[in-house]
Amino acid sequence: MTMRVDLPDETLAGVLAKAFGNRSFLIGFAITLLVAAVALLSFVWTPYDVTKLVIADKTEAPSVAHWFGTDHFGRDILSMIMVGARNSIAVALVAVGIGMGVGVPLGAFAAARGGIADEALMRVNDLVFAFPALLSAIMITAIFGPGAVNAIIAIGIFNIPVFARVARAGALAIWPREFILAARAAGKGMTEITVEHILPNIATLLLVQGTIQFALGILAEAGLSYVGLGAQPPMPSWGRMLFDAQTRMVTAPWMAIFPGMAIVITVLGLNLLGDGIADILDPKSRRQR
Amino acid sequence: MTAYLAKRLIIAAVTLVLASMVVFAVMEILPGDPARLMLGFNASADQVELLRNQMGLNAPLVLRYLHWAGGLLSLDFGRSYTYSVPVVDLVRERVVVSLPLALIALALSTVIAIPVGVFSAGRQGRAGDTLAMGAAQLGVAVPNFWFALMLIYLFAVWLRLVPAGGFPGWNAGVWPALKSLLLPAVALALPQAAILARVARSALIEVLNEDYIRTARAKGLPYSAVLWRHALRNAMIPVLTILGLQFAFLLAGTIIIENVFYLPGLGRLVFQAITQRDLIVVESVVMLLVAAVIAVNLLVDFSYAVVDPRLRGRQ
Amino acid sequence: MSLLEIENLSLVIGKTPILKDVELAIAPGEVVGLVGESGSGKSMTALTIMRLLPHLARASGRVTFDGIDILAAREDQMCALRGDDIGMVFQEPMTALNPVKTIGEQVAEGIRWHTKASRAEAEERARKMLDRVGLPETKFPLSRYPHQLSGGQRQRVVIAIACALKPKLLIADEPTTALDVVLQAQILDLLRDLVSENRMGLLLISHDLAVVTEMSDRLTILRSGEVMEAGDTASTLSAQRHPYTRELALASMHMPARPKTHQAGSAKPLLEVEGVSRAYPGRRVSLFRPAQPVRAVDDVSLTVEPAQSVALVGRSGCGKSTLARMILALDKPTAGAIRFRGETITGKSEAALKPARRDMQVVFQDPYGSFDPRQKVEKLVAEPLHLLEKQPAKAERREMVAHALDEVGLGPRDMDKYPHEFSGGQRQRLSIARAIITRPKLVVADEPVSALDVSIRAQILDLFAELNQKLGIAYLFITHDLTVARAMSDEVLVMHEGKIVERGRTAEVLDNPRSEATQALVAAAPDLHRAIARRMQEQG
Amino acid sequence: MKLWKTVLAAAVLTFAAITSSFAARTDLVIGIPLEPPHLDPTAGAAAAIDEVLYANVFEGLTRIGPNGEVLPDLAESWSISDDGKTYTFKLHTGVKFHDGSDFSADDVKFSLDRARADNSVNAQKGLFAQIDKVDVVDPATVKVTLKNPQGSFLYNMGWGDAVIVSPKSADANKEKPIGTGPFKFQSWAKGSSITLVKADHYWGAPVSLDKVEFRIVPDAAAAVPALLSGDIQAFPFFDPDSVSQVKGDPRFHVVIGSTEGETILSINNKKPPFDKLQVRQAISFALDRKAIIDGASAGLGVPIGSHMSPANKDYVDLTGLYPHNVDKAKELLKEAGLENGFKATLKLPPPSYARLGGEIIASELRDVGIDLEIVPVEWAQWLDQVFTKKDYDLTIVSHTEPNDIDIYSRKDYYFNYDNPTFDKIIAELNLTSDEAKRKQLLGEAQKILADDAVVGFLYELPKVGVWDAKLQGLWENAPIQANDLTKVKWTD
Repeated sequence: MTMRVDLPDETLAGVLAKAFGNRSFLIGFAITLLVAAVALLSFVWTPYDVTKLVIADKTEAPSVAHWFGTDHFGRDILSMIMVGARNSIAVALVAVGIGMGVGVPLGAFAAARGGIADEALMRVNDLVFAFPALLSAIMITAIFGPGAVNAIIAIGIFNIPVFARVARAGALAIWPREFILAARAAGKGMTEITVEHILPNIATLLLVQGTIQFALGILAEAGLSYVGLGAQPPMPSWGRMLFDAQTRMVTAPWMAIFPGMAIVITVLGLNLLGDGIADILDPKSRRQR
Repeated sequence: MTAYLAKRLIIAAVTLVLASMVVFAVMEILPGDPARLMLGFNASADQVELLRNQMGLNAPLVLRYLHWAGGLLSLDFGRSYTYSVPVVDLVRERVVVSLPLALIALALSTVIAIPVGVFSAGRQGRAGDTLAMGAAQLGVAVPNFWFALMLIYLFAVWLRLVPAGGFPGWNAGVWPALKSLLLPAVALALPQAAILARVARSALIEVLNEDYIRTARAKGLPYSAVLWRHALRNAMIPVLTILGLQFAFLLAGTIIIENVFYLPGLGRLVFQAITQRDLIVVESVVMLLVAAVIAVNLLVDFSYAVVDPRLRGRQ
Repeated sequence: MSLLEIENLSLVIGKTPILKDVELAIAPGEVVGLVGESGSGKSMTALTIMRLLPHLARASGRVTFDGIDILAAREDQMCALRGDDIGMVFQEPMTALNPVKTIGEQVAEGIRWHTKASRAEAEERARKMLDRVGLPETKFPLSRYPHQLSGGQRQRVVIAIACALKPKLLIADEPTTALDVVLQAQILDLLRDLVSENRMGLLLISHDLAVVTEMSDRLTILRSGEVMEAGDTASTLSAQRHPYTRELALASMHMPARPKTHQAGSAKPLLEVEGVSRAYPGRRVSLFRPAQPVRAVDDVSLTVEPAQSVALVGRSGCGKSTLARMILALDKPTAGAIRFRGETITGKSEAALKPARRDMQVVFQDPYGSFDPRQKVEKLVAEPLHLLEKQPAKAERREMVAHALDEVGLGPRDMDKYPHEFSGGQRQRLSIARAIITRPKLVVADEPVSALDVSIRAQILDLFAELNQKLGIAYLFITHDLTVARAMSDEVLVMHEGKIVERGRTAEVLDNPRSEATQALVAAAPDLHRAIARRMQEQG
Repeated sequence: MKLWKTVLAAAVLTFAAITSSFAARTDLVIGIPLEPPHLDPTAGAAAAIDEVLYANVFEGLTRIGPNGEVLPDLAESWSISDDGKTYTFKLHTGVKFHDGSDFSADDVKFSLDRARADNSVNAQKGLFAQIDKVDVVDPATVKVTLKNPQGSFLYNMGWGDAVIVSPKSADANKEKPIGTGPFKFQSWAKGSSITLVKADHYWGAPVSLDKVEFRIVPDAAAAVPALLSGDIQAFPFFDPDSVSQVKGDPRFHVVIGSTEGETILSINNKKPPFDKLQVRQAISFALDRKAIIDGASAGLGVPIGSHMSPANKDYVDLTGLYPHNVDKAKELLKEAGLENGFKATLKLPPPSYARLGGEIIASELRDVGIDLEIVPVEWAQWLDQVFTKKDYDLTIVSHTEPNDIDIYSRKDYYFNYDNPTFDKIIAELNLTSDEAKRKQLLGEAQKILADDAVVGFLYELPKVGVWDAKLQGLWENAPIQANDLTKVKWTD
């Protein structure tokens, strides 16, 4: 499969105008902003203290005092979701950072060098892709012990080949372009061309993939936390909240419904944002999942 | 054709060997002494040492790898530390749950996704498309385990239509067995179907913009005939790629889903084995899953060649 | 009575007007040419007749085909017309065929659809049709896939599909633009024969005045969606009543002024290419036999002297561009040596190449692909300054860029724009500005005008000529277009299948070609003068 | 919503009709939380083995009853010599193993000798330590001679580890257990379920169930829906935390019983700063047992103040020693020179009492300045790191063995507790058979542990059983971990 990279013919004003006309982008942007704002707000204010257990108030249904009800330790679910957003964002963001930080240089290097370096990278990629990511994440956390940091590493490792592949495919599509030949004729070396021409031109591609991996990271973190291998108490996390909720579905379904909705909405927002960015900047680039 | 297939085959084999080394190395650094686990806490150091020798745990690393890898090739996976039965027997019992589950889920997601993708691509930008793709966006965002929980409470607890979990075994009859795989398969399939539908749609839209679609239209074929006869097959390549990736995803998904539905499948076996430090089971099952992923990817590569004559080379 | 009659056709896509009051008529058996530069609405006119317009397009006016009101017809009526009564041939043969279906299937499909013939019958007809378009079954069985055919062969398949049911009207939209001149001549011959055999009407759409003149009885000239002039081909072009017609005709035959011609052997060679070859690993046919390498360039030697303009011509795939890349040290020869100003440049490191690169720059074909869309003009044009020993300061650099822009006819304010804000011709000027900013001795130009419309092409050729005259820059001009070679070069090199087959003074070689390859090229090359003359003659 | 449900349910009524049967039930699916590693109760300590096989497939000379009493089993009766050293067992006749072979005194001798042999893999060899010799008097009579009189001998013979096996099948019992009980083993789908069916020729009172499936459901989350949907009809050991999900549902019978499980916050007594008495006492003051029981055990469970079940006749109530008192705890920490608090880890094994209790305890200790990092571990890791290597600060675990206060005197036990005074009391206790004296010694032992705040004593683990209201005869308490199905039947 070849990747087509269409280079945009747009000014900033034009991009903004398109952005405001793009429904996916607007909704996605609004949701993402909301989640980020809630996460930031939770640093300074939450309706209740989430570290304080009030056993006497446990599993109370949603009410005026507790909009989303309380959990099995009497903590306010809304407050937990707010603080949990922090965890989800942090884990996914750092994991994307790891994936981009390592994967993009690798992919760009392989595309620039070609030959054995490229072949080796592709084989390592094949190898990593042969391991179902979640299975490996479970193994990694089982080796190093559960916890947010290890979850980040486990998720981040699997982002590396994704970004390496996208960067490589994108770069390979740019390298034969005439402006690269012109740059080479102007005596620019591999590194200079990669930094000056390749990376800026695959930035959109990476941005779009970044939002996808961000969303997948949130899902993966939730999955790991759900099997007890993600963030550990007292740090609230959405997956963990679902884990706690699953044994109480009959008497306290709100414990499962609200954190689940938080995940769905956040992931939805990020995916819409990614779709929107792709539509606005790179209408024909094929998105890979 | 042969050159293409041979290259894919060699790559798959190399990947498999590398993967086996990785699995073996990882198992080596996992904490927990299987001999001590088998004997329990009251056992003396001597007893543990004796068992370690019996189990061959004291042999040099390379020898142990070769012995293990050789065993894998002859379907001799060793004996489970916790169950003390041959791993191959355990695996055989589990495969008949996991494989049908993954296949049903894959079939379900394909059967849902392709028509939705075609429907949407044919109505690009119209209300039906927006609605279908909105639903797909939602489907992509739903964590499958949460979806599974909701399904259980809706269909098993509330409506009591299907079992909440467990697997009666194929001996109990095909229908009861299938029935207990139904909810897990749906839980696995729907989020995947959402992804696949999106891919199918965008692949189709891309293909529909190709020149040869115009050629076909200029022949006098109506739009629907062009869509099914010309566009779909060309759009199959990205769809196949995603299907291949999804198989790996479904396999991993079974780990959580089998736990939610307490199905005695490979996913749960490996999860339990990880927690029980039953290394021999872990490495065997992980290898098996990895081999399955590699095999499926190889199959996808081969099917590219079936779909796309360009890969078959000059005849 | 006309077969096709277009009256007052206007077309709007979204809010953009595309066509305005277009009038056109084709009688049975008549060949009508539709000429115009890019964006003039030629293709949209064709798609309107086929009713294959994009979703947002709205057409008004009247299009009558064989008594049927096309714009008002139901979709199923249109399906019955398309492929049966109206056939269409497209520009891009490489992508016009479905890659996953055999050519037999694709030709037979339309036959089966319209005639309800059995599979065997349809295949039999497809076989005959393919045979007719020059793809006999013995060499090209029905089971071939498109990727197993060359571009010219594919275009024949497309023609077979379009003509399989002997339509009353054939629409050919730039059917030969993607092909080289020799193939173009063959395809045009085929079309001409098919049309006369079956008494089809043909609407031939082209940007090339010479092609249209050679082929069509009448022509219609379109500009920005409006008909400029229409009428009998010979009289329209000889009279050139409309100024736009004259402009087009002049541009097509434009020869830039080059008062100072170069005298061969007057100086030490600037560039020497000696026995250079480039082989690529071939496709493995069998697992057990090593692949035969493909020699794209085969033992080529040439020299370019200072201020000399040399044209390198040849059919597509003859190895011209590969040779250019090796000269530019962007690709390594597998054998032979390239010397620039007496120094060998093959196998040198990037650092060691710097001085040579400074004196040797490049202009590419595609004015859209040769600029990084993320950078501003200042940075783009200044890129080769990187090669200077001493890096200029920012102000100095702006100065140099401004000067270079001035030389190519652009203003200093253009420095802060992005490439997409320029038209194709302006971009090619930018490309030239970039090439001359280091004051090189040699510029390698790889098909620098073949993507441009004729009027723009004339201006760019003038610019090239002027710089050669003014700055004494030597050119290696790579082109498939003999008109360009004739206009631009002192000497011409003819390349065929990786080898140089002929070399000499441009006029001498092109007027009296000696090698078979050159003769074929010259014979196939469309020539407006010649075509008009022939038309006049035919009509007496 | 209601209507919608009715419509949906009605639409599929046909399915329900096909799949459900209205015949009187003789089958039962029991949920068990852990899968047995194998099926030989004489070769493993895992409680899960007994939960499936004890009293159902295997029988011993004696057996333990629903309330912890010793009952005759394969031994019809017995007599004890005056010196208390010789036990003569009169065996039932006409007993057959499931493989068809006859049961006789030879099998008893074989089983006991096998269990106490040097190469024995019996997990509880201590049960047989006092046996001097076993003699077959006649096919229906066995004489066991002890080295020293042992008050608990008959009780010991009732343990699952002391069941009688046949020499012919003993070695294969791990995979295919052959016993003399009312049920015989049918199949084991690893990781999924173990199925027993009614034995053909049972010597004792006939059982009413034909087929019993033990389904392994490790997840409490899966247990609730399985119960609610009727897939599994009984969970004799139900997760207390989930009991609220089924409580009040008339379809189910919820039984809260007692266990021998002292749930404690174990402390590594040798690891600073836990080697300081004030620190351990501060922890004890910081604990709010009521909150812990409410939060981790659905309010079920009796608080304890030392290592003894409140149901035990020798129990001393010491719960008043360390009332919940944050100020006192902080004061003690200050005395220990840790007024700024400190950091430590809390390793938590999988059961919900530990995972949930751990979160609550971490929160409570945070209130007095002790910052705990929660480290969830699987059983295997817990056994390896905590129990064997003693690499831990704090952990939560329930010690379910009965009468196990002596663990605090064991050298190298994972508490790292070393108190010669306590050791002396335990040594004396082992040689004492006088009830009053024993009571006094046990009381002292409990007091010492409480005073030393060796561990944080939390509560006695409740035994929560949930089963179909139409099911009768399951044990309400858990004197030992077993699911005795001999009296179980369906009523209508």
